[in-house]
Amino acid sequence: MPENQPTSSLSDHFEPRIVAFFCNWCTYLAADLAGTSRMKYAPNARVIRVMCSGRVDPQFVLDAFAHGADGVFIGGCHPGDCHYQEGNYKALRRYHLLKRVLKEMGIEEERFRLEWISAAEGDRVRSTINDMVEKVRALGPLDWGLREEEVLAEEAAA
Amino acid sequence: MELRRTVKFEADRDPEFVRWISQTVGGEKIRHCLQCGLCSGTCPLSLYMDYTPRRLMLLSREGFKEEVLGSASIWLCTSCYACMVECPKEINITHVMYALKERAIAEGRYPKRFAIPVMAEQFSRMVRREGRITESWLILKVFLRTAIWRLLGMSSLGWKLFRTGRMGLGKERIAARKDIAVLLDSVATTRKELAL
Amino acid sequence: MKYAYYPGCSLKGTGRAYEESLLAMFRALDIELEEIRDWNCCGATTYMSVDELICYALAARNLALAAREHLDIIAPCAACYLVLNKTQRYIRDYPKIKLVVERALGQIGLTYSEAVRVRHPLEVLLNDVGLRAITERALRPLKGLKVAPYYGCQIVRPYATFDDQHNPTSMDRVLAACGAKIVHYPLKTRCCGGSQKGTLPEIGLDLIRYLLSEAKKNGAEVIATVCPLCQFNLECFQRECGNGQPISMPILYFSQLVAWAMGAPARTIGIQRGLVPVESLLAEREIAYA
Amino acid sequence: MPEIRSSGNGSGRAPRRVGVYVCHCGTNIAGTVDVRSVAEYAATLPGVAVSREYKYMCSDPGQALIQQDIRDNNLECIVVASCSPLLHEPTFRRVLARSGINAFLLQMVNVREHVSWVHLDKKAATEKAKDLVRAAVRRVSLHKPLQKRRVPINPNVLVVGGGIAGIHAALTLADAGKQVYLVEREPTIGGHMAMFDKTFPTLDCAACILTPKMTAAGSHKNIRLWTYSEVAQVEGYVGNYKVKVRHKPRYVIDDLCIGCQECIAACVYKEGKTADEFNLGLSKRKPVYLPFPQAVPQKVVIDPEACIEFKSGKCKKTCVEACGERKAIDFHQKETMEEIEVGTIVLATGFRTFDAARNPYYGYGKYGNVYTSLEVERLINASGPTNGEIVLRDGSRPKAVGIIHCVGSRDANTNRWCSKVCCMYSLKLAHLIKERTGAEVYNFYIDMRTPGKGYEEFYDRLLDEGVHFIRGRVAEVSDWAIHPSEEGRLVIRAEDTLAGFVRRVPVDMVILSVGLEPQADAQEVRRMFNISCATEGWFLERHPKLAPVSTFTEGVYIAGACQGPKDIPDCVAQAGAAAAEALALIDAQFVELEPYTAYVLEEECSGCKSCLTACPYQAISFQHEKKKAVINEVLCKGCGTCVAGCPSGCIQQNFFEDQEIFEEIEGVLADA
Repeated sequence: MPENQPTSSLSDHFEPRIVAFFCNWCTYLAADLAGTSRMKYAPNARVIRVMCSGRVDPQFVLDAFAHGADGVFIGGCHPGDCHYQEGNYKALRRYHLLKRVLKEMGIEEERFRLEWISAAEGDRVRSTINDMVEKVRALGPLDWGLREEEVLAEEAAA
Repeated sequence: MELRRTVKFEADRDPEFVRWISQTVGGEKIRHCLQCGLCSGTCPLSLYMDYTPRRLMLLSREGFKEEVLGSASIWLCTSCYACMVECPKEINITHVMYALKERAIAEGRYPKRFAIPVMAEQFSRMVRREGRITESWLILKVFLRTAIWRLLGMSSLGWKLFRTGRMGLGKERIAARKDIAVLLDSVATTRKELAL
Repeated sequence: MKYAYYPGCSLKGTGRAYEESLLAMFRALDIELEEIRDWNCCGATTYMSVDELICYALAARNLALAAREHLDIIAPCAACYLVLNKTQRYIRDYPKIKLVVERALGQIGLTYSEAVRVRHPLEVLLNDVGLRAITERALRPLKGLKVAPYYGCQIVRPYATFDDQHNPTSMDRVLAACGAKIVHYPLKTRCCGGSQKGTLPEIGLDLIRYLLSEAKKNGAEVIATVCPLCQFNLECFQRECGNGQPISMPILYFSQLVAWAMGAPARTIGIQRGLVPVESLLAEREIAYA
Repeated sequence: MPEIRSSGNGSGRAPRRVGVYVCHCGTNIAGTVDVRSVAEYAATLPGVAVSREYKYMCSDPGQALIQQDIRDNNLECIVVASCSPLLHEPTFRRVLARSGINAFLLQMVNVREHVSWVHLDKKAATEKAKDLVRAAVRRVSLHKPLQKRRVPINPNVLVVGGGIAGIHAALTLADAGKQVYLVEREPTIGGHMAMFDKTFPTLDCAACILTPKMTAAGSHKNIRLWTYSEVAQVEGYVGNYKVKVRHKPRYVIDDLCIGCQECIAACVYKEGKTADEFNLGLSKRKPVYLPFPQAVPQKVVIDPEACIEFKSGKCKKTCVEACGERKAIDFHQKETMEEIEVGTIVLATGFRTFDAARNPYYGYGKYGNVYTSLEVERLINASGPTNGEIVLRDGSRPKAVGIIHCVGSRDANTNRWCSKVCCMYSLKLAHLIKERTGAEVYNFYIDMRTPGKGYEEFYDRLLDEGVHFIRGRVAEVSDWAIHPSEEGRLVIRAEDTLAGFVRRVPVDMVILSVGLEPQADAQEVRRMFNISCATEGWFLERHPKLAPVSTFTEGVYIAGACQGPKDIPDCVAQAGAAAAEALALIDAQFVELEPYTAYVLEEECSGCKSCLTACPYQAISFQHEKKKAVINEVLCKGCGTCVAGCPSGCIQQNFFEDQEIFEEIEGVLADA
């Protein structure tokens, strides 16, 4: 099958900025594995290490969007594999709630993603980041602050 | 007996050929070949080949274009796909064979009067003209261009088929023959544009 | 039930008996086949070796024609069946092929659709009709006729779309449901040489000889096939194969056997088109029916 | 609109004096990231007092450099941009500690695994590195001084799996005076090795070297041997695991059975009727049986599936008579659970062999005389179904034998990996067959892999013995004869890739050298012990080179073929290593845990109790008098789920405080 190439310097116009929260026990290790096996992927993601995907507070995500992130990506252990038994389920529940909130705020769902990636799945880090970068690039910049004003303006008008 | 000096120089290799074969549809994994020979072992025709499928994979991957395109083996492949389903490295050998035939024909690199390429030519020509194949005519044309004498041997069979209504001289053709022409031209132009 | 029907070139020529019996068989099962209007050659394996891209475009035209009718395609010829399947897969897997094909079809006012399903009559018999229904309709059972089921290559390779790659049994089950006795046939998926018989006679002959003698050895009275080219190869060179006295082995399409079992008159299903007489074998079973 | 935390450096106070160190890691980082410009950029960031780049930060001079700066520029916290924190965070923490500042005032930036190794575009990679460094600088000045927690280590060890690896690990630990629980699921220990006849390349008999170790393990004063038992549940953490073990009913009372086997002789079944598991179904056994003569423990088992008493309750019970006064047989025995406490765990759960039926073209299960290599091990074994006679199903001796390598190995359609041991055991079988039957032996191989002490020499010996070696993966085994010499025999078809043509070799017996696979229940097991599996399902080591027997769960070690295909010497070596790792932990008596625990800001806690259910470890309790939640630091594992869940934001996590993470988020996003 056709290889999915690193999409870094593909287009020079808009480079999406992705903030990624990776679980210390699986996805962060997977990202390390991608490194040790020299896989190549888009340089748009900035990884922040947390001990468990369950540690990711919805406010982290909002804060990221508010400060110019075009996408947020949470990586946790596969269901049943959580190093802390069930943190990833908590993460999943919060993810779904937050997704709705973001929708109402007019943030496209491709911009917010939760993936289960085990320590052995370096290649999924590669493919997921590449895929997300492409999708977000297609959507264009978020500049949420601006949208906020729009929302307020609308409210005022109403 | 005659003694021949055999040595291969790096200059004999054609890097372009390697690049081409490993990018052609189905050939993506050819570099993974570990030369296990499962393809040759399972191939019903390998017994008759000058280079077994395994060796063709090797020679292609190394870029010995002359040997590959000059080999009779690529014309022996019947597309039975036995090699492809068992290949431990998921190389689409049958498709590699197609690609090699295509290249050989494109470069006019095949034994003249050798029935298979002639057959391929005639076949495609007939499809282009009529949109369908009429077996009787196809066979006729092929033999006329390769081995007329065999027609005599076949005549009794031909007669039987004729009698049982399985062969006639009526031609199968479709109404939208123009469409076929347009279709093929379009493919040709797109191919040029994208340099496929 | 209704399906789009893609005969392919051979079923209009050397394989006429296949078409006749297939239509009879489905008629007996109250299934309607609507021949795709103005279909064209799928390109077969031969065109593949001249120009693969063109081959995909040719096949795609037929898919697009059927898509307009929103019907599944029944493709009886093994080669057509594979080419149509393969075209769908490659259009799905290779963006560049998709592009080429979609453009080309656009030029002639057609649009490609993934929706249409390409199906083999055997698979339709098993999944849409069902063995019980077949047995119920088989009012003239084959009463233990010893059949070697020969699948050949292209309906099980490279894609095992509906049957086991190494030991397919769909035809075994369908014919057994019609009362036939299936004999052990280890070569059921071994290549018959395809067009090699025409192009490299000696080699083609070797492969054919193996297939025939193995069937004989295992006590088959008939070989059943699903492919016009296999049928042609196995039937037409039996004299050359048997060194000295010719091997005499009727080669029938599975659909001829099924249709016959469902009571279709021999002449309507191309029995008379065979080069090796099978009438006597069938006659033995006729009596009970009459 | 939800409230968005203010940006700027957290608490608002002036940033601490930060030192930034960017590592070249030779060319590993410097090759893709412009380290100089990263260091120069860092120097411009608020709070940064010193910023340097150096070839190898982790080297002694590199470490010295940091210590020096800390002293000279009285730095308060450090940022190191180098490799993954999982590799060198401990190293640099020690540097801080040595320099007299708290080890946790360090922030690592992963610019190797996450940047230089995964990007091609130098410009983009350098930009990314700068972003990450900026974030780290902003975050590090919020780090609080922390102390690691010390918890005592329970000196008892659990070893799971009684194969050669498990036995060796157990004996090593027991000899060191530790209490060991050895749990084996089968009725006897010994594992696969007990099934072999000889071992390569020395050809010493497996039983002769294994049985002494088995009996030693069975009788060692420090080993509690539990066969026919399985681990049911694991709780706790390093040094303090609580393990539940399930004892399956043997219907024979361990302490009373002396292994005289009179019951077996007396059984109403004169002949065995049940397929003998140990002989892979090549022979039959009775309902009451001993897996094999040298089984340890020497205690019989009753198979309720086969025993008449269990089926009808109407058996004469001649076995009970035979047992007489000892009264060892108990038809009413029930499954029992036992709970133990251990500090460390060694997993040696082994492998299973590839199911040859998955390669239908080799005719396994279709042709009687196609065997797997393991079945042949039993045929050759003197205590096997044929007492060591190598014979075909009809009892006759094979004149020609074909050995097919790589069955279920190196194949994208089944298993991609090389199973490592097959080449050598195939050579061994070839030798034994030639020696005992004089048959022609053909080896069909893809690549002959004999790396190991005396292995290549053994291969050489086989060549000298006149064994055939044909390089080619076999395409088909069939009974389809096209030559008189092939009639009534099995024909192996393969290309002789070195000769360059296809060969058909008629033989009487085919041996499929099946590869090694992870155990069927590897996934459940790894979940129970909270460790990871590599994609193929082998247990994942902490580091492929530097921590091959450790896992990502402290105190859980892996040994033998459960980690990947291995031969006996490698298994034993690894078992020793795992035992040593466990001992090191035990003898330290204490283990230090990361202080990433959560704590409650009492004054802000509204007492809503929602955190109580959030914690999977029941570490949070409610103080009724104060109406506040409180977290037990010992029980808390530091996942931070409660922190993210607390509605009033009054729970914080050490080293991962909300404000620190906000700083990092805003740091990576703040425009350079």
